[in-house]
Amino acid sequence: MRVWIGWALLLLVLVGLALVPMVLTRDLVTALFFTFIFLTLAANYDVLGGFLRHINLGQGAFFGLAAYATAVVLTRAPWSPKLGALAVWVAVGVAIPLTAIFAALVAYPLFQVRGPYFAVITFGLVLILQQIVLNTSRLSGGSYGVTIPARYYPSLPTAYYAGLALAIGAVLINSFIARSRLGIAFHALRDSEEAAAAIGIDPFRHKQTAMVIASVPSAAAGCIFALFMGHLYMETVLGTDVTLLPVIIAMVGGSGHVLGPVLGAVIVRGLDIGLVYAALPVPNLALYGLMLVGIGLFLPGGIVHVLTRKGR
Amino acid sequence: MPLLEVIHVSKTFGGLRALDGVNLSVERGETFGLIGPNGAGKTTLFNVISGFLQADEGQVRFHGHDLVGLRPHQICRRGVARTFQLVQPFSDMTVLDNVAAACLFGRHRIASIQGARERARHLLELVRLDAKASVPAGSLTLSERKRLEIVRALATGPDLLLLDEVMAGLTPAEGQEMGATIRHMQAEFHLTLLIIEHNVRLVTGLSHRMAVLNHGSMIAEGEPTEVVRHPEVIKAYLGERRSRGA
Amino acid sequence: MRAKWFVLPALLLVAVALALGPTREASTQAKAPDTIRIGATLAVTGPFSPEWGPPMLKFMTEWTKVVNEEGGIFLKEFNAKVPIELVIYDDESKPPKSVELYEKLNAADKVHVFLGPSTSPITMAASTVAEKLSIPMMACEANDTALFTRDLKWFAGVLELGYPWSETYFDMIGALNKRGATKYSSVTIISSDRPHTLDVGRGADDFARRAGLKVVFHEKVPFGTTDYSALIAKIKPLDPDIVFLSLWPPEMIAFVKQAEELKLKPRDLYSRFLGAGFITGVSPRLAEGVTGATYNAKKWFAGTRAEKVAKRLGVDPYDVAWLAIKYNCMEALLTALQDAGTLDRAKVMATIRAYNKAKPIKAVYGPLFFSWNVQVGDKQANGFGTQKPIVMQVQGGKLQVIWPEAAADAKYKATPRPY
Amino acid sequence: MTLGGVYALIAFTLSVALATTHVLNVAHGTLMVLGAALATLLTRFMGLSLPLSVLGVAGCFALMGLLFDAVFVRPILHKSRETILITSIVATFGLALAMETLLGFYWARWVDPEPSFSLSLPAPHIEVRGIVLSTQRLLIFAYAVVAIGVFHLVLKHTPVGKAARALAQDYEGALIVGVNPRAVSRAIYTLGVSFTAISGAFYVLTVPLDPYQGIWLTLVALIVVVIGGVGSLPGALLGGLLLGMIQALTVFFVGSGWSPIMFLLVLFLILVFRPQGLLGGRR
Repeated sequence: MRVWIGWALLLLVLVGLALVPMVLTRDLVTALFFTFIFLTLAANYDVLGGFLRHINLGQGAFFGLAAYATAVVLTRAPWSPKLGALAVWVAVGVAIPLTAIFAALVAYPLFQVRGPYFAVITFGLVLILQQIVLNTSRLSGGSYGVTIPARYYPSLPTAYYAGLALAIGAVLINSFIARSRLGIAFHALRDSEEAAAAIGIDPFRHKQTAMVIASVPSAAAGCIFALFMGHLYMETVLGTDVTLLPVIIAMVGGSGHVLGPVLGAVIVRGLDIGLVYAALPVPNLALYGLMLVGIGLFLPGGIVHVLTRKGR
Repeated sequence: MPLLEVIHVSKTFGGLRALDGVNLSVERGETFGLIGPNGAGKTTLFNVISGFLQADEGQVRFHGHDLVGLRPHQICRRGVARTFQLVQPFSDMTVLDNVAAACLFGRHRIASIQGARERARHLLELVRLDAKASVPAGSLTLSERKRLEIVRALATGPDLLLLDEVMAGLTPAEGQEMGATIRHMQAEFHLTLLIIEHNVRLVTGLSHRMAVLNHGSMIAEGEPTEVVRHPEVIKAYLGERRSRGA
Repeated sequence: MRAKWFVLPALLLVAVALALGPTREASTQAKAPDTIRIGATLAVTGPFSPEWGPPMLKFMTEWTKVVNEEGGIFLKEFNAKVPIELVIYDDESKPPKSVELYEKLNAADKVHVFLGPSTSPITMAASTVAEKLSIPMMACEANDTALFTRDLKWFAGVLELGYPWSETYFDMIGALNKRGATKYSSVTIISSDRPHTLDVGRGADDFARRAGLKVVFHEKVPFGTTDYSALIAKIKPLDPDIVFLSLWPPEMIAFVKQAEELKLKPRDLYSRFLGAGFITGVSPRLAEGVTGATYNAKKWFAGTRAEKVAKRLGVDPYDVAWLAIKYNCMEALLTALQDAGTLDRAKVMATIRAYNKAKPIKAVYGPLFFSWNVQVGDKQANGFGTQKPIVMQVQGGKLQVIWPEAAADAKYKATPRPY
Repeated sequence: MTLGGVYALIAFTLSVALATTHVLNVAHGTLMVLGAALATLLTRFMGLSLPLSVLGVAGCFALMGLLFDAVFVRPILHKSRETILITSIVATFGLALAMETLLGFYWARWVDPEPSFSLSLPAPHIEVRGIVLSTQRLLIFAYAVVAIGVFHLVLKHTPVGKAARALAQDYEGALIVGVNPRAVSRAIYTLGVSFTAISGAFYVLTVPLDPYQGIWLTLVALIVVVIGGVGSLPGALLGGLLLGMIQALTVFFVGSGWSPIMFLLVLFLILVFRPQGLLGGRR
């Protein structure tokens, strides 16, 4: 019975979310669009961060790489203008596989290390991409950034639905992983890599798979974000926000649980958006920070784990 | 042709020679006991055979094929399974899934999770852990963890099972029980066993043949009863005792 | 995973949707609105805020009061003076946040026109909102060329592009050299790797040559560089007369302090920004004699609202480096509204676009108009303004405008470095 | 190069805390900025001399360290390693955001419209055979050496220090032997937070800070920690010096634009070929 109520509510939410652009004002639709982008990143972060317990500060690298690839194809490829609206699809078609291949390749150096070292080396990956962007001005525009021609901009509802689809996709991927043999392998690897190898699980290949899986929705999110913002600056698509916010969202919600990133996104972004409406005399960021302190200390390990009383 | 051949394997850590030209061969179907004082290089030898360490020189042959250069999961899939001296259960997973994982990814690579769990349940009965199937492995007692460790290795479908001090830390009664379980398993699955044990008495009772390792070198090999009477072996064990006392 | 955990986010989202949903309403406008609503975001907090934050907010709020004390601005359409209302949000220095907030300014606050945010990156994001919603946006402190080469229809900014930033300064050096007051011949340019500072650096390179100087060293440093000791060691043997710093405040302060440590002694040290923060940052002793850019001139401010606001807030306009930009920008927007005589957005924008050299806005610093279809590099630039920095020098611990002579408080004083 | 010493110090305080309590303090850099702010306030606006204001900073931040320990470390110390890590990242990230925003906002309102923290020390230069040595840098270097020395002595020769090292080497083992992690964490945070804040005060003698640079400084410190190896004092020292040296050499011989790339390449190479850090013992 209760399961059915759950599914019914889920359906209700999905229908509600589908109706949002018709019901809510543009600012809220925009805010939700950004929420979906960050939710996608957070859910993707959790493939490594939750299932494999590798704190990955490099999720933004895939996002930024795909964003730049999209922009570069649309602005620099001589054949792009001839394709019309199709060019966007070509650009996305280049950006996503490129990012997936990149993810597969960087897995080789990145997975040489574990623990805090992994967090730092993945952060280093973002820093390296930043430097590459800054030092290839002919392609990427360097610190000037790149402008995507206005004819390619999606309308707000289009962006919204694309974001929604991505976020749902990313969460579904996680829930699929959790139920599949891949999930069992990840779980085994996270508990003991040695023992996992001893029962025939290839540690590297599985981690690499995780990284590639996690890179695809993030890459797609990067593409939409690039098209929506219209102009890419290195700091906007490869900056600290893109690097840290998904991690915080996943951790606030509960890393390692399918619903963790969802709850985290609702709470973190809800705070962010809600505080603007509250119009308090104290800077919003300060209150936002203090609330994160509260969440961190009073709901340790993430809200999902406290709710399901599985807190470790 | 022996099932496992270790040919002149050496391994050095820093300046320490952990294995020094070790030769060993294990015949199909036998139980081979490997004893030696602490630090003799027993676990290092296991790590070399199972691919966790690369030997500096020498060969490891299994079914006549060289294992050197293969990584642990590849060796597992060829039919060599091992346990760890310090047991390493997947502590957040259920006992059942610990074993099911081995069924999924071991040599037989059962395709469906459902099928793997069924097989795992059957195997758990064998070591009397079926009642604990749905608890997290982290909450088991030491003796239960040791049994889980063995059954998980078994679930990968090996020809050769390497047991690393599976009786250490158990009470004498538990040790006896473990011995019985091992014998039973060997008979049912036609296993070849290579056992490391610190406790000489227990392993003597189980083994068909035995060898003694000291300071990385093989000092004796043969019938269990002969081996334990070998003067070098006595010296090695007594010497160890003396140095401990000092 | 139990189904009930779908319920929580679901309920939250539905609640948010219900609470915020029915804010849409049809508006029919016939009589004069109570206020003219102008919307803006400002980097009150976050990394850009040390230059733009709280003092600017105070200034803008107080300015609104002053305007309204005069009854607001006259709109011909209603044949009445209408007070203004400035709605400002904190964009926390984040471009995506400003996109959300400008959408909110339109949707929830129903503003009539937009004032631009602070800095180019945020303006870049915000301007797309203006374009999508067809709302005129008057940009203030943003002059990244890329902003103006996107063929935006609803966007204009008061600043001249970053490139001619140093034109006035090198005019001055040229004039002083001609008079024989100085004998500067070599320049070293350091620019930080950000669009604006790179533009300024590129411009300095050209304007220095035009003034007959030799550029002996020109280096781009990564944004955020704070250790210049190796770079200074490299510059020192060249002994340039002028060190031209196109850097950001913390970088600049670090450079000046480290120049002392390593005894780099240029005859003139030019800083892209000068304000109270710079003087206290490097200490008055090291700041003495440093020249730099400002948009402020007290002579210009005399009798304006800016002077009134500054007096009320008790601030020296020279202390807040970029105050004049915001001021001119807000005033330009009011003038455009007044000249349009209506709140009809298309007409307001048409008015903004119609200003030209012959018929400009009379800003305190001179004529303000917006340039359209100007070839810049391989692109067409549209909508950039005319405001350009002038030259200031720290003299006796105080900031003094020294060039152009019409706005100057004092004369250039060649000051040896105090070490 | 001399700044390498300061990098080493802030990296080491971060690393000791991480190794002994598993708390990753994202607000570490922000505390350093806060120290610089307080020192600036005391000297520039209250007219105290540099040594006095350093003492003031030390006192205030020792208290701050106690408070930090009580609020952020103690309540989670008994939890599992992973929960501690995640909890501390979320909570201290929030703390860093809140602190930097409040500092930036109110400093601009009450103290100085353009917040930048920097101290100056009009001191003579020492010139040895044409090489100019800045006394400020010498002072910073001397401070780093002394502070690292103090840390070293505390860790080597006091009971708390020994306990801390035991925790860092084998957490569970140390607990079984009866090491009290609460006493250790109190000592580590009191000492660590005050040294971090003082480092901020010395750092701004040459390089100014603004309120929003804290999280970035934490990340730099983390990189230095990783280069050297978690929990290793000589490692942090080597990491810090290496960071300073690579920057200086690349700027001088190649060009400023290349210095971050060079540095990142070194980081990558070290991590890939020596994953435990240059001087880290265990993985």
